[in-house]
Amino acid sequence: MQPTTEETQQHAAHGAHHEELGFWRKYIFSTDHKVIGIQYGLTGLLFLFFGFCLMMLMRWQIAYPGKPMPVVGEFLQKLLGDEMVNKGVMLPDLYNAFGAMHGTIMVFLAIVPVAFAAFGNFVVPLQIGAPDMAFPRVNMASYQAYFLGGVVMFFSFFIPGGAAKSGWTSYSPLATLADMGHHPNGQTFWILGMVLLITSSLLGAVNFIATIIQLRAKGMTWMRLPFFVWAQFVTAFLLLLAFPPLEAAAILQLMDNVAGTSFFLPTGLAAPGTTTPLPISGGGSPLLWQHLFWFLGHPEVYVLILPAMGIVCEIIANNTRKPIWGYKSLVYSVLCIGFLSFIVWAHHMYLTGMGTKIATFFQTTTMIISIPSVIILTCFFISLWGGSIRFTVPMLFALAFLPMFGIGGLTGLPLGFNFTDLHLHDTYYVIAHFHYVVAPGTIFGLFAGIYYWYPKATGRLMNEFWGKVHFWTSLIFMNLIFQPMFAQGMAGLGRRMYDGGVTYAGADDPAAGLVGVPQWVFGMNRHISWAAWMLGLAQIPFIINFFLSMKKGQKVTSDNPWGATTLEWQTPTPPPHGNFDRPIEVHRGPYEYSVPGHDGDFTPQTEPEQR
Amino acid sequence: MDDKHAHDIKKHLKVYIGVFVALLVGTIVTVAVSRVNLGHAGNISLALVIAVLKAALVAGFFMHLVSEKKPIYTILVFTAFFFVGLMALTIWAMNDSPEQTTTTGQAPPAHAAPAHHVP
Amino acid sequence: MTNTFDYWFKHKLLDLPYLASRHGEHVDDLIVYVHALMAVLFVGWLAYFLYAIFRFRKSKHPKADYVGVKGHVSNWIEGGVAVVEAILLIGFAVPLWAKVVTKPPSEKESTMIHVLAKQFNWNAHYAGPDGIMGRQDQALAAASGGSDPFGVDRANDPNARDDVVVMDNFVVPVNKPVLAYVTGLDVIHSFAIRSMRVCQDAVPGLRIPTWFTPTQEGEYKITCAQLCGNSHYHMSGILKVVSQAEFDKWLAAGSEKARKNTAPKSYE
Amino acid sequence: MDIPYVVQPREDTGLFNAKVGIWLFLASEVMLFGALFSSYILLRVGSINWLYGEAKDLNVWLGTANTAVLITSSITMVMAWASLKLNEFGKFKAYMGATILLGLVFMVIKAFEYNAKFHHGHFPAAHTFYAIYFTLTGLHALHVLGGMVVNSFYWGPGSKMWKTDPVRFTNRVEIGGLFWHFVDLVWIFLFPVLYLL
Ligand code: HEA
Ligand code: HEA
Ligand code: CUA
Ligand SMILES: [Cu+2]
Repeated sequence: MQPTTEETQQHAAHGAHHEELGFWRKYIFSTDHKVIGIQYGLTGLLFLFFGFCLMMLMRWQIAYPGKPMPVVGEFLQKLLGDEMVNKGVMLPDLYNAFGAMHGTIMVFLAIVPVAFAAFGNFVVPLQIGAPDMAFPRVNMASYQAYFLGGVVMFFSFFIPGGAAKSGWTSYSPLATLADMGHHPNGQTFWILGMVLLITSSLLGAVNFIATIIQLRAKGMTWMRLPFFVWAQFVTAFLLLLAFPPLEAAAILQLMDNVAGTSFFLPTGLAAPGTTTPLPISGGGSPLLWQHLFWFLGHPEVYVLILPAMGIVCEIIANNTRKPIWGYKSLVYSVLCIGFLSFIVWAHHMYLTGMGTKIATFFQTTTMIISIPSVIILTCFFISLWGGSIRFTVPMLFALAFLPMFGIGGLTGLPLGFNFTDLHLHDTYYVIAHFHYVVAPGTIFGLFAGIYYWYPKATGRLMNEFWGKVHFWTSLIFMNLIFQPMFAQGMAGLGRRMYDGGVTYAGADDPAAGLVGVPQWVFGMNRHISWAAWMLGLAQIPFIINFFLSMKKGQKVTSDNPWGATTLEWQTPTPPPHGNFDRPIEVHRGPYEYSVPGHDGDFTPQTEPEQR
Repeated sequence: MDDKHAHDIKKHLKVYIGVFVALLVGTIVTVAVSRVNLGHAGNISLALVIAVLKAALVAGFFMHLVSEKKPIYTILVFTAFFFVGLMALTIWAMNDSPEQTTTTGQAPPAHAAPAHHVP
Repeated sequence: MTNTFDYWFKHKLLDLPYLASRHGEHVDDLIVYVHALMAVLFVGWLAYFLYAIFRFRKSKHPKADYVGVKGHVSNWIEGGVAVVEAILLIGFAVPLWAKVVTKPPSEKESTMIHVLAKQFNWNAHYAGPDGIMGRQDQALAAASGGSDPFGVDRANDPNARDDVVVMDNFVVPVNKPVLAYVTGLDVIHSFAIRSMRVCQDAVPGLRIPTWFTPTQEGEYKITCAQLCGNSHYHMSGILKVVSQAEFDKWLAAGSEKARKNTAPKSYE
Repeated sequence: MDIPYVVQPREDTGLFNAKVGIWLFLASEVMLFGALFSSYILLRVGSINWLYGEAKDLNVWLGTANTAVLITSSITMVMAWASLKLNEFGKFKAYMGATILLGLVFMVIKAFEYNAKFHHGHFPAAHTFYAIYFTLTGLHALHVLGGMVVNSFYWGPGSKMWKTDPVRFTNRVEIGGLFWHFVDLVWIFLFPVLYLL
């Protein structure tokens, strides 16, 4: 980019800019989008691991209800107190706290930060040829708000009464009544943490959108943007416009919790477990919370998936060595998903008492929104045809993403029809549905991205063999965990069951006794739990590989080790502050692989037209 | 700053004063009509209409929306759409329940509840 | 219903639980249709996918083809998915919902009960042999100290005297619609009987009808499908489906007992 | 490379970065207050004992006065920006100072109103109307406070930039102004909805 006079002037004014920065400015209070991206990534991965650890403990209680937790039982009892753990046995309150925090942490502290903030920060400015984000200091503030939110959430485990325990959905009135003995309680912390996380996401979203609108390099027109950038662009809009209503709801719930208002508490509400009405003014509506929550909640699930789709798209193009099929359909589909995702939310509320008209509206939009997802997947599939496919580690994860997301997405359909949701609502079928999209779906997308961009960030490759071990074991165990849950859910096993559902156990036939959840379901609980712990083991090669490769990994010999076309590979490795060491001009679309008549099998976006 | 620009701004200043006066008048009118009984719906609609007009003046002139660039319009159009969607669909959903759905609970007198948070 | 293909598909392949209600048939059918659509799509795509990555692996196909697939097969597939979804939606889900969920039968032709969910049990209020629901009063419920969460006004309302209130053990007659008005007292619960294919959130402040027609005598678990506190997992009840004669007998006995217990006590 | 379009607009969009940023932020604010307004409508429509007129015990005159104060502060704000455009830094200082003072007046009046409510036992917990009233006006007051902090910065230490980079400084004031006007705009709805209806 030719510096304009204006820019040269600024340059002079901010001469200090290029001096060596100390450790703190460089790594902790950095305003460089790449450093912030990496901060987000590492913090988010730690939370991902933490969220998984909570779940591994819960899976123990589900598989072996009432048995002391091995190894950590005693320790947790000391750490969290006797109301939470008794003789090494997880108590119901702790189970619910872990469940709520698993959901919250996974969604808001792990996947959004890694998929949106980390990859977005690191990759988007590079891919559009920008020197940094539009507002570097806002960017830093966004990370700091996230970090604080994480701290608040984390410490809520250790306050009297423990962390929030009303599900990640925090439905009122339960969220207000669950822990009335303590003030402030875990739910108060949850709300404050959420307000910080929402603030962080809003700042991030403003920054991403402004950057993509304003800082595209010369020649980088909208239809030349890599699909990943499009995905992040739409994601940012979802966060920008869907999060504020949850913030509003959080403020109202905070008032209910600390100021005694009744926004979500109806008249005549009884104190928990009694028939005595609470001394509140009443007049609130529990369903209002659900509307505001799901107005965010549904766009949020696309926040979880779109960045992963973007990553997968980049990697498929790169590893099939051919252009992505139907680039335009992809762009229109992702815009369509973004738009529609704001008007489907009440499909999470079919059973709260919905009339035919409104339910028809929401199931129609729900069905319509599945079509662009089908189109996106179809484009990816067709892109494989005629390629020259390299099975690198990132590609393996990207390929596996497709059928895994397929399973998750397809099982959204029976939930989307209200009449079948009647049977499936709040069963493990729902759990299986969305874990297929977020775990072997999004997490695989993230793994793919990590293996793919690692050399750009560190200048070294991750070990291929251990990458493959990581891939195959993860693939197998993910499926062993979540596939059986469909069967369990279909058979009627409810979610959020402290005892794994055994209270509801029964015969399969009235002739054989009380009819309930059939016995085989509980055997499956144990198999699933073992698979989950094995999945934990399967991450060890990844974690070691991840850290060891920083020092010991094979050095890349080129700035563009994968032979890729997009701009992030046109920078020095790792990219310096300011990113590009020469002016960037874009001449072509993002996926010009194996162009007939060109040398080599890829043509970078910066390459001028040949004549 | 070139002269033409300065001239433009000077013209704007007059507009700002005009808008300011209109806003003050609007405020007085709002208060005044709220004293007149136009029926419940009438009062509410009129007050909201005036509020929307006032808001349009602020947004249009003080915030220069009348002469803003296209990307801003695009963003705001979507925002307005989603806002309306949130409001309308929520209200619709709350009013469309299975037949024979009723509300429960008795209303306490307006000031029955104690002021402090009992739980 | 054993041994048919239908049975095998629903209960062996899809693991649907025992079915004991009339409309449940439709629920199960629709579940089958949707899963058939999903299976066709999934198997089709998976086969294509495996074939494609096998055929176009680098060692076999070293030079990628810039253009790839021409033509519009994909449009047909996408259009097809949309059409099938539309059929399932317009042909099944919407009309069935309208008929089965939002249009309950009249109170006369059904066994009408009020269901009240509270931490952590299920309560039902029956009209008693006179068939008329007695008045409920929350103040009485509060005064009862928990023994009668409905606050049935037996002292003042003559229709209430024969009313029956039960906890966790519901009894209904077979082959007659059960109309349940579901509400919650403290937090949101969800009234779910999986074998009956019903599930209705019990929302405090709202009384929402749900209904089903049991077709098989027997006992069925009532479960709570919405997280409602630390003993959510333990909030279970039993729905006993019996013959009409047995039900009448049970109701009469319960009614008699209720009269006796409450006769001397007055709420004034 | 430095970040482009910090000061001058980008050719194809016609906007400088912060302009895009602030409007995006305001869009999210629209959704925030929009959700609160929706909640208000729902709760009010569903209520069987809403408070009307006298029963609300709000002082309409103070509310009206505060509306006038905010409107006035809006015009002084836009005048402050226009003064910079006209290269009249002294006038800018005066107008900006007035804006901040008017913000202060607004807050003081609000404080009096709150105090009177508490005095009469109208706490948020007393009735959903008060819950709404305190939540909405409280959140709005926080916004006023935020705007005052920013404006004070532009009036005080931040105005040094006028010497080094006048265009950028003018842009900043414009951005601050957009926020300030938005806060005014919210009040234009809050006032009739809470005080009059
Ligand atoms: C990333 C997250 C994500 C995604 C993408 C989706 C996608 C979809 N979801 Fe899901 N959903 C969740 C996350 C997600 N969901 C979560 C977290 C919950 C539970 C929240 C809670 O209660 O705690 C939930 C719950 C949920 C419910 C509520 C269930 C209930 O509580 O009773 C419903 C109901 O309509 C639903 C529907 C859908 C639909 C129709 C889609 C559609 O968009 C799906 C469209 C996709 C397809 C149709 C697949 C297309 C692919 C192919 C056709 C190719 C196949 C390929 C191969 C076989 C190789 N979801
Ligand atoms: C994005 C969201 C997300 C993700 C990724 C996951 C991942 C997983 N979830 Fe989660 N889950 C939810 C969101 C998510 N979950 C939500 C919202 C709920 C509902 C909560 C509620 O009821 O309110 C839920 C509920 C839920 C339940 C139901 C509990 C109940 O109803 O009682 C179960 C049960 O098995 C479960 C299991 C798992 C498992 C085994 C994984 C595994 O897939 C986890 C895989 C994780 C890893 C493999 C870790 C990888 C990490 C690393 C490798 C770290 C590397 C670190 C460095 C390099 C520094 N989850
Ligand atoms: Cu009651 Cu769950
Ligand atoms: Cu959804």
